[in-house]
Amino acid sequence: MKKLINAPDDVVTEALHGMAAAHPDLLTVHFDPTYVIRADGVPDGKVALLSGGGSGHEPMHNGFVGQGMLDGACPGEVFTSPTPDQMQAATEALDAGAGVLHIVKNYTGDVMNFEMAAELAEASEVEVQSVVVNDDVAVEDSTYTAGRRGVGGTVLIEKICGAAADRGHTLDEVADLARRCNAEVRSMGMALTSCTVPTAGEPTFDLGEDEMEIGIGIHGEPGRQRMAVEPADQVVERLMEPILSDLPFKDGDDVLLFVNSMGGTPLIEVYLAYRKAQEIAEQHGLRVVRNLVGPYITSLEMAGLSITMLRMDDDLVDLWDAPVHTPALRWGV
Amino acid sequence: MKKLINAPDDVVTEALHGMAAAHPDLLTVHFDPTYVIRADGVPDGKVALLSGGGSGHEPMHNGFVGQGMLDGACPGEVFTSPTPDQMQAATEALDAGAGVLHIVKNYTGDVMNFEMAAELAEASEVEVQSVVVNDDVAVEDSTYTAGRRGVGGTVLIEKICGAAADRGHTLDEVADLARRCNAEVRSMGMALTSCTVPTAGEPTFDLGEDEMEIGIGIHGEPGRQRMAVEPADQVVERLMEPILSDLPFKDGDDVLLFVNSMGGTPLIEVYLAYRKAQEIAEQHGLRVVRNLVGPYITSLEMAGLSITMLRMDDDLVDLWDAPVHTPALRWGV
Amino acid sequence: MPVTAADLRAWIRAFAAQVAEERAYLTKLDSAIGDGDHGQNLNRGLSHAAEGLDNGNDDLPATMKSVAMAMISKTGGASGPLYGTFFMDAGKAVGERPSLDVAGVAELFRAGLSGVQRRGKAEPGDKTMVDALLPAVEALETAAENGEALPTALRNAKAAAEEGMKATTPLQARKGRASYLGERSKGHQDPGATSSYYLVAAAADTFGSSA
Amino acid sequence: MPVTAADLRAWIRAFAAQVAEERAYLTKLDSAIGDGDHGQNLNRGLSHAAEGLDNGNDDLPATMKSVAMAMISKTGGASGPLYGTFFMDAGKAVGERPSLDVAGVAELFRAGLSGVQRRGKAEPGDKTMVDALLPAVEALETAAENGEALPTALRNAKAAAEEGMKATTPLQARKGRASYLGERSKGHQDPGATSSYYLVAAAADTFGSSA
Ligand SMILES: Nc1ncnc2c1ncn2[C@@H]1O[C@H](COP(=O)(O)OP(=O)(O)O)[C@@H](O)[C@H]1O
Ligand SMILES: Nc1ncnc2c1ncn2[C@@H]1O[C@H](COP(=O)(O)OP(=O)(O)O)[C@@H](O)[C@H]1O
Ligand SMILES: [Mg+2]
Ligand SMILES: [Mg+2]
Ligand SMILES: [Mg+2]
Ligand SMILES: [Mg+2]
Repeated sequence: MKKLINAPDDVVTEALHGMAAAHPDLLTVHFDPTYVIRADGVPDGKVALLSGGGSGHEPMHNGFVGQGMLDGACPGEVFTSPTPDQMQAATEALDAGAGVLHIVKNYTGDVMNFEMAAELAEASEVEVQSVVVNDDVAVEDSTYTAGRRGVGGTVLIEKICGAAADRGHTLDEVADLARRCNAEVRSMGMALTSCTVPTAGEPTFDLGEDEMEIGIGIHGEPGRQRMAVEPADQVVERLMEPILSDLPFKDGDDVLLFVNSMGGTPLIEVYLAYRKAQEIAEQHGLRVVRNLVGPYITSLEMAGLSITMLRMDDDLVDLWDAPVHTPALRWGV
Repeated sequence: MKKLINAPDDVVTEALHGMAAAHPDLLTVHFDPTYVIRADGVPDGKVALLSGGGSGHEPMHNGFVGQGMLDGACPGEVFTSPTPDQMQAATEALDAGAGVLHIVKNYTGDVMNFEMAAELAEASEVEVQSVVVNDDVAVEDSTYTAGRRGVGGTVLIEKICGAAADRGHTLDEVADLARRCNAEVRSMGMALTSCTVPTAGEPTFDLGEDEMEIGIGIHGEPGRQRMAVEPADQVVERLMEPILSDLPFKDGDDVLLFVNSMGGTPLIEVYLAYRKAQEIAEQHGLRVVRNLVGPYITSLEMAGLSITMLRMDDDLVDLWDAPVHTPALRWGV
Repeated sequence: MPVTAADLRAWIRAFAAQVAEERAYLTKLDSAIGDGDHGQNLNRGLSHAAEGLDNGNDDLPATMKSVAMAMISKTGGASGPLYGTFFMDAGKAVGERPSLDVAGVAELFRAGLSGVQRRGKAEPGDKTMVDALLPAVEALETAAENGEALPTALRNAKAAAEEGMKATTPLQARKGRASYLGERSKGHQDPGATSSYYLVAAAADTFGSSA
Repeated sequence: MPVTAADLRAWIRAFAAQVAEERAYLTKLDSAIGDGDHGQNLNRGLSHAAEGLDNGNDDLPATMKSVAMAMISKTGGASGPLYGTFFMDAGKAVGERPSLDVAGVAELFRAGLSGVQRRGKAEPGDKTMVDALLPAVEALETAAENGEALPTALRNAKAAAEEGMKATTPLQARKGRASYLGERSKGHQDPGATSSYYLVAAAADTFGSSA
């Protein structure tokens, strides 16, 4: 294992100290229990947005805390859901009288821990709603699985709902918006290499020099298919096809196209893939009205790519364009 | 070699098509000769900033084209200086009557190609000044070398000079500012893994599972020392020490601290390293008044880190804070 | 001899020690069909739980609650809420009794298992910790009905849990992260079923010997 | 027989063919002490240069200029401007002559070398292409003084370039990217000196045989 770390058990804490040091104007990091909240406080009467999940997906979620996106985030250990006490403390710290929306990625651990946190919130009288994001078409959505994972769509939902909360929408409205976006977004990912969890010290899975995994998650979970490496254009086709057909996206739809690096894949390759993804979307009759290109929801140093498409309407475009000021996404401010 | 590419010879062109597709509002990409210029055109009478160099360092330089930073960039093949005809065409396209500043990283190829372009510009009557950036303390600056390489400092100089040009400074003033910044900035990098040039197909150098290279450049050039991997904090000390002592930075100095991923190192590790870098800077009596954390000047998928420190004054802080709107850096807009 | 709060503490310590020892193995199992953190997760939760026992009192439900809270707040992942709920519900079930006989131990495990199922909605055969816990609970209940002594009851439970754990190998996962793999989850032993076997085994080794 | 524009074209084609064949080898040499692109760079420039020769005329300087422009605009890196300047200055030196004798060929190479040195400021012993070119130029000049025939002159030049190329191995680089390595640049043959040897060898193989 080759990483720029000290003790494997200290990775998350030390990285959080780094974030706190780098962005004191944007973030305040609390320890024990660990959570990150915006430094400027939640405006009175604004619905607060809280997300969280295992670490190792940076910049998600801590990097999306700030004005116009998340108000707080609970980082767990690497690839390990945070715990209810973190969520509970963050929820109480964030409530500005209008309630707190929990944005949860659909993983058994995340869902159960947020569920317990919501139970604790009931006792504390903070109004909480939870939205579960499950946009990963690589997983069959059936009773035979834990259901689809929450992946790239989470980033888009956090941005869009952050804007809605900023505009004074109520907790119910923001929660509805999150669910509406979740219904309109689909993702699919692949990996060229595995990642290595620092405390495990070894790659989560082994891939031959000529192999790739299609349909991976963001925790180094193996994917749904292992196969020979293909040229990038074919890989992009493999990711786009199930996305397009699942919703399905229709001729004439407006979309936001998000091509994401899993961490180890450099930007030159992400743009190369974006080129093909947009081409396919356009061939399909879609209009790519907005896009996002880069490492936003990663899996440590894993080399690979995910593609996310969200069907847009004028409202969503307007919310997407609204000002945002976080360590990882910033415009209009 | 595992990469998300098609034919190795098409990597640069296809990635540029991706950039053009993703950022039509910001960039216009010309081919044959290849150059990237801001989509909104250079305001009349504004000094234009042009940089360029081999590709493989994304987002540098194309990702820094837009308002308040570069007006144009000439991308070469991967790790290969672009050619004078590209620079010449871009220079002519950019001149808005106030001349064009060439920002050149100090590599033999870049310097000679930009030199030839400047010779061509003389014939065409566009006023051109060239500034050579050489901030890499890993290289001895002596007649026994090609001189220090231009690395992380380039990003900071492009931002700061872009702001000055935006404020209407003359070509001479902007060139002077660039030279002044260059005199006040120092960088040092290291690698945990090599990168692989697509057309070469094999890693440029081999590093054992327990080895790292200290003092690497951004082209997979081996560094000045190969040694056993150390904990991140020690690695950061190894990078900071020569930076601090070279200028030297003095007790009470204000600085901008830039911790950069070489591409394959994920953000969690970059923040972890930032924590230590800022700690060392502060122990040295420095005040970190601004920072930049993330992958901004990379070396394909190389895992590693570079640290850059620029001594700041109020003017530089003000220019740093000025609005910028490019694919990779954006604020105030 | 019936099971006291001191025995419960010994049980948790033994479970924690076993997980600490097998941490790498549990993580390896989780790397194959999950995300490679089960050993770390449980070890983190249990070492905190074991620490919390040092200032332990002789109150059974309080002991169980302190373990539950440590598991919930320090483990994370799927196993944190599941084991946390196990101990929470187990503690509630044993109520204010000063000690437990075989039937009491069976009740404890049944309540814990019900908690796991309430929280995680897994059925037997879904390739989860339930597949190790359920056979153990059934063995304990049978032993209680038959009036077996505690050591025998727990020996049976341990054997049943081990068998249940091993029987997860050919199963296709239908819950948790391993379910994403579909068919490819077959042929690997479930990490959670493995740690649940350790939980039962630790009870057998501590209550069994103290009895 | 003196060297004509047709011979120059054959020379460039032979040089291009050799570089295409040894592309991976040149890149491997460049990976050791540079950035692993010398083979690609030269191959890109020379294949364009060779293409441009197809609509060639019989004008010596025009031929050289078209090669120079292709090298400058298609090669990139350090070698693009260096070889570009070589051909540019070589073309100027041969002027409007219809063909070249031994002295003319020596002048061509001397002018090219001077261009390389003007552009790159390298001295002999800096571990660059100069180290292969200079001995070749000197061999040609000696041959011209001694009134040797063209094949002999070029054979000598080729042998001298080869020796110069090999002699770069123990040197510490003082110019170009390899100089960053300091002491560690020793023990590797310089890629640019290697391609410059091919340049001389191609002349020997084409002008030599045409003579
Ligand atoms: N719904 C569930 N019900 C019961 N047990 C489950 C459930 N989901 C997962 N598990 C158990 O949790 C184990 C994984 O735990 P762990 O690795 O700590 O969590 P995570 O999957 O969040 O990384 C699995 O091996 C399985 O036995
Ligand atoms: N200043 C110089 N003068 C002469 N030759 C040089 C000089 N700098 C570099 N070279 C030659 O260029 C070669 C490298 O060329 P190439 O790999 O194409 O360019 P780059 O170093 O830009 O990647 C070196 O092996 C060396 O022979
Ligand atoms: Mg986990
Ligand atoms: Mg090069
Ligand atoms: Mg796990
Ligand atoms: Mg090179």
